[in-house]
Amino acid sequence: MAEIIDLVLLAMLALTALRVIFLKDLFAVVMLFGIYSFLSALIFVNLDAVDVAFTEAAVGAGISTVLMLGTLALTGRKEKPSKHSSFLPLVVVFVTGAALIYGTLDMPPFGHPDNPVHEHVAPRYIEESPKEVGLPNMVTSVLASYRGFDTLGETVVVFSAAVGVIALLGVRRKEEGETPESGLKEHHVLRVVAKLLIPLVILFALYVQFHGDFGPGGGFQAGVIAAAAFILYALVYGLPHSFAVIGPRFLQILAPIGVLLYAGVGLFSMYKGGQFLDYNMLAEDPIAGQHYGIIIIELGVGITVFAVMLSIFYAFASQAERSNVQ
Amino acid sequence: MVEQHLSVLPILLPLLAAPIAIIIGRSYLSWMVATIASAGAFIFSWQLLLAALSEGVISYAVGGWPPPWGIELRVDAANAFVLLAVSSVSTLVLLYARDSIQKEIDQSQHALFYTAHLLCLAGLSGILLTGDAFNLFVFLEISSLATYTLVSLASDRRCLTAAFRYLVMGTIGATFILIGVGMLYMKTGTLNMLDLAERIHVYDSSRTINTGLAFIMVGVSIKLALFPLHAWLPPAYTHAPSAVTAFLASTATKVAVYVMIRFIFTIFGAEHVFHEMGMDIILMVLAIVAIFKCSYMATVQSNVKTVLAYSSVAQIGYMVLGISLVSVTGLMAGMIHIFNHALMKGALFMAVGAVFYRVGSVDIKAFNGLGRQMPLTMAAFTLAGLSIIGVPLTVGFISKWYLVTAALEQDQWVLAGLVLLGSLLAVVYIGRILEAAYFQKLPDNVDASKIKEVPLLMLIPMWILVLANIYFGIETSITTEAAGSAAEWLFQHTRLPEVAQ
Amino acid sequence: MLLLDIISSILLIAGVFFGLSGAIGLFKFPDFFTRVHAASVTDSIAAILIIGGLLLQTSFDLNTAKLLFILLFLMITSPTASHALAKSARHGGLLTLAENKVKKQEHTSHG
Amino acid sequence: MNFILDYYNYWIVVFLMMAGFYIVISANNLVKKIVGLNIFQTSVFMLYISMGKVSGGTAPILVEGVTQYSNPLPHVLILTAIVVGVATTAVGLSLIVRIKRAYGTVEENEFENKDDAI
Repeated sequence: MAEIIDLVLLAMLALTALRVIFLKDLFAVVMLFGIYSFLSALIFVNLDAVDVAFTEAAVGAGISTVLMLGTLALTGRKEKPSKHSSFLPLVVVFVTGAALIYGTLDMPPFGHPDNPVHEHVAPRYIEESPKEVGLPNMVTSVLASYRGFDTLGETVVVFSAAVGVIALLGVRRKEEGETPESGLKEHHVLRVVAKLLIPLVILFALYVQFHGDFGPGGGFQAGVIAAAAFILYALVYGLPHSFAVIGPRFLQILAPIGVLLYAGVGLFSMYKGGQFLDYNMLAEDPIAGQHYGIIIIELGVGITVFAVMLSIFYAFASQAERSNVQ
Repeated sequence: MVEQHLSVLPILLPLLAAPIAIIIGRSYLSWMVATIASAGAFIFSWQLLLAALSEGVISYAVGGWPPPWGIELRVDAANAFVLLAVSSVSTLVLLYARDSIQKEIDQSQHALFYTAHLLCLAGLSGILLTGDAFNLFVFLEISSLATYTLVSLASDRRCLTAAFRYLVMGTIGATFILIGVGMLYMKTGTLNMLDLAERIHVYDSSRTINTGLAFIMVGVSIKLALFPLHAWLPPAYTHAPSAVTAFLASTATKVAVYVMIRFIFTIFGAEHVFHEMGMDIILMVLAIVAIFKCSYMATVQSNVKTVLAYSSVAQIGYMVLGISLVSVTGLMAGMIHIFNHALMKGALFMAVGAVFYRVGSVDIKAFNGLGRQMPLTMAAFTLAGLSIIGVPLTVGFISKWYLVTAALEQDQWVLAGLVLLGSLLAVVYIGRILEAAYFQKLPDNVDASKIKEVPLLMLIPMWILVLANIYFGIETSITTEAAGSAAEWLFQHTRLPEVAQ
Repeated sequence: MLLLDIISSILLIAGVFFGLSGAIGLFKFPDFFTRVHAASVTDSIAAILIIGGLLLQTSFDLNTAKLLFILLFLMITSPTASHALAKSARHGGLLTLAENKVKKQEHTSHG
Repeated sequence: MNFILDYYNYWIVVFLMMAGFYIVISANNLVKKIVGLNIFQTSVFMLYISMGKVSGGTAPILVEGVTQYSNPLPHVLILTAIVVGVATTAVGLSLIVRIKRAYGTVEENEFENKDDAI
C-alpha cells in the first residue's frame, strides 16, 4: 500500500516538474513549485520522515513560495521567450542523469531492513538514544545532541542568509518619507479572521517548540510558524503596524542572540570540563544535562529562525512598498 | 583548557565574533571585534599546526559523542597547514579592509561586511577541520553564503550578476557534493571520513561508490574553479570589493583544493581514484589546459583584477597538476603552492585595491605612471608579480621548483617544460601592468598631487605579505617541512597505486 | 466496529467525490467567479466529510481532538480565503458572467 | 520485476533531479533558475529520505511495542539541508530584486548585453 501511494505521489511530482519546464507564466511556475513542495512533504510522511515533512511544508511550500511571489511582484510575471539553444543543457542533463542511473544499479534495494545504512551507525541512535539522551523523538536526539555541531552550523547558515538579505535589500529607514497605507483595509473579514487566528498560530508555534522532544517539531519549525503568524499580520494590517510590534532593528539584534545562545551552551559545557556542546556536563545527572542542553539550543534555533525569517520577509515587503510609491 | 580545545577554537572564535559584530553595528567597533577574533584564530591555528606536527593526528569529539556517532574534528598536518594560511591572510585582509572599504562599501554596511567576513572565515575553518563528510557540506554552505554576500557588497552593479552566477554555480556544486556524500553513505552507513575510508574498500568496484566519487569530484571542481568549470570566478573576483577579492582569491579556492585532496587521499584512497578510475590523467589534462588557456586569457584582459582572476584559475591548475602527479613531491608541491599562492595573490590584490583607493579604477590604463606616484604600492605589486612568475628568491620559485622536480622524478620532461612555459605567459601578463606603471606617463587630466601613497594601515598588511613572499622564498625550511610532512602523512594513510612506488 | 468502518468509508468516499467534482469544476467552469465557487463550496463539504470519516477511524483519543481542531480551522480559513479571493477580484474590476453579458448587450444596442 | 520494485523509487527521483537541474541550466529567467534550483535540491532530499526508509518500519519516535523504526540519520541530515536550501533561496531572490533594480530586467541574455563581457 505504501508503495502505491509513493508511486502515485512520485508520478504527480514528475508531472509538476515537467510542467514547470515548459510554462512561461512565472506566477504559475511558483505556484507549481509550492505544489511540488507539498507533494514531496507527503512523500516524506509516507517514508516515515515526519519531521522533514513538517519542515518542507513550512519552508518549501510556505516561506520559499512567499519569497518567490514577493520577488515576482517586483520583477514581473512573464518569462520572455529565449533564443537560447537548449541543446547543450540537454546533453549535460542526459550525461548527469545517465551517470546517476548507472550509480543506482548497485544501490541497496529500496526499503530493505538490512541495508548498510541501517546497520553501522544508525542502530545506536535507535536503540540507545532513548536511554542516553532520554528523548522519545530520535530525530531530535540526533539533531540536537549527537550531531549538534551540524545544527549549530545550520543555525549559522540561517543567520548568514539574514546578513546577506539585509546587506542586499537593506531595512527601510524611517526618514524615507511617507509610506502609503498598506495592508488590506477593505477586507474586513480577513482582518477579523486574522485577529482570531494569529494568537492561536503563535500558541501552536510554542507547542511545536517545546513538544519537539516528544513528537515531530522543534526550534526550526516553531521559528518558521511564529514568523508566519507575523507575516500574516503584516500582510493584513500593513507593514507599519507590524514594525510597531516587532521592528526590523530589534530582529537584527534577536537573530544573533539565538546563535550566541546556542554557542553559549557549548562554551558553558567547555567551562564545565567537557567537550564543546557536551550536554552531559550541564547537570549532575547526564540525562538531565541532555534535557537542559537540548531545550536551550532548540530555543536558540527557534529565536534565530524566527528573527531571520521575519527580517527576510520585512526586507522583501519593504522593497515592494518602495516600488509601489514610485 | 585551551590546549584541550585547540581544534575547535579556530572555528568557534569567528563564529562567536560574527553575531557580536552585527549586534555592535558600528563600523569601527565591529572591525576591532573582527580583527581580534581573526588574530586569535591565527594564533590558535599556529599552535594547532605545531601540535599536529608533533602529535600526528588530533581528534576532537564534538558533544562528547565518540565518532562515528558524533561529529569529529580531525586535525593533521595537512589541514592545520592550510588553516594557518587562511587565518593569517584573513587577519591581514581585515587590517587592510579598514581603509580599503571606506571607498568601496557604504558606511552603513561596514558591520555587515565584517560579519560576513567572519562567517566566511568560520565556514572555511570548519571545512578544513571537520572529519565528517556531511558537516563539511554545512560549513561549505556557510562560507559560500557569506561569500555571495561579500561579493555583492561592491558598488558596481555588475557585482550583482557576478554574485548571482556564483550563487547558482556554487549551489549546483554543493548539491553535487551532497549527492556524492549520499551515495557513499548509502553504501557504507557512515559519514565520518575515517570510518568511510575504512569501510569503502569493500565496494571498490561498486557503481554507486564510483558515481559518488564522480559527483564529489565535479562538485569540488566547481568550487575550486577547475577548468572548464571556472566561469563564475573571473566576474566574481573582478567586481567584488578589493578586500573581498584579496581574501577570496587567497583562501576560498585553496580550501576547495584541500577538500579535493582530502576526498582523494583520505577517503577514496589514491590507488582507487588514480589507478583504477584513471582520474590522474583527467586532472592532469584539465590542469594543463587551465594553465595555458587562462594564462592566455589573462594576457588579453584590460581590467587588472580580471587579469589576476584568470591568473588565479591558472595557478589552481598548478596545484591540481601537483596532485595529479601522484607522488609525495607532487602533492607537496601542490600543498606548498596553496600556501604560497595565498601569499602572492593576497599581496597582488591588495596592491590593486590600493590603486583603486587612489585612482578609482583598476583598468590597465589607470596604472599609467603609478610607479612614480605610488612607489611603495607598485614595488609591492612588482615583487608579488615576480613571485607569480616564479623568479628565484620568491615563494613562486619554490612552488615551481618542487613541481618541476616532481615531474622530473617521473621522467615527465614535457610536463616540466610546460610548467616553465606557463611561467613565460605570466611574464607577459604581469609585464604589461609593470610596463604601464613604470614606463608610461601619468595621463594629463589627472591631478598628480592627489595620487599619493595609501594609508599605512593598507600598506603594512600588503608589505607583510610581500616580505613573507621573500622570506619564505629564502628560508624554505618551514613551509617545506610542514607541506612535506603533510604530503607524507597523506600518502602514508592512503592506499598507494603501484606506479608511484 | 464494522458499522463504524462502513460509515467511515461512505463518508470518505463522499468526501473524495466532492473534492474531485470541485477539481473538475475548477477546470470546466467558464470564468473566475464560478471557478472560485466550485473550488470553495466543494472544498468545505469535502473537508467535513473526510475529517468526519477519519474521526470514526480513531480510537477517540488525542488524535480525535487534533482532527477536530483541524476541522475547526479549515472551517474558518477556507471560506475566508475564497472570500478574499473573490473580493480582490471584484476590486480589481473583474466582472461576473452575467454582468459581462449585460455590458455586451448595452454595447451592441448602443453601437 | 523485483529489480524494478527495488529501484523504481531511485529512478523517478533521478528523473526529478534532472528536471530541476535542466531548469537551472537552461532557464533564461533568474526567478525560474531559482525555482529549478529548489526542485533540484528537494529531489536530492528525496534520495536521502528514500534510503532511510525501512519497509514496515514507523517514524523514528519511540512508541511502546514497536521495534522496527526507519533510520533517523537521513532525516536529520535533510532537516539541515532544507534550511540551507531556503537560506540560499532567500539570498538568491534578493540578488534578483537588486538586479532588477540595477538593470531593469531579470532575463540573463538581456542584462548580459547591457554590460561588456566580464
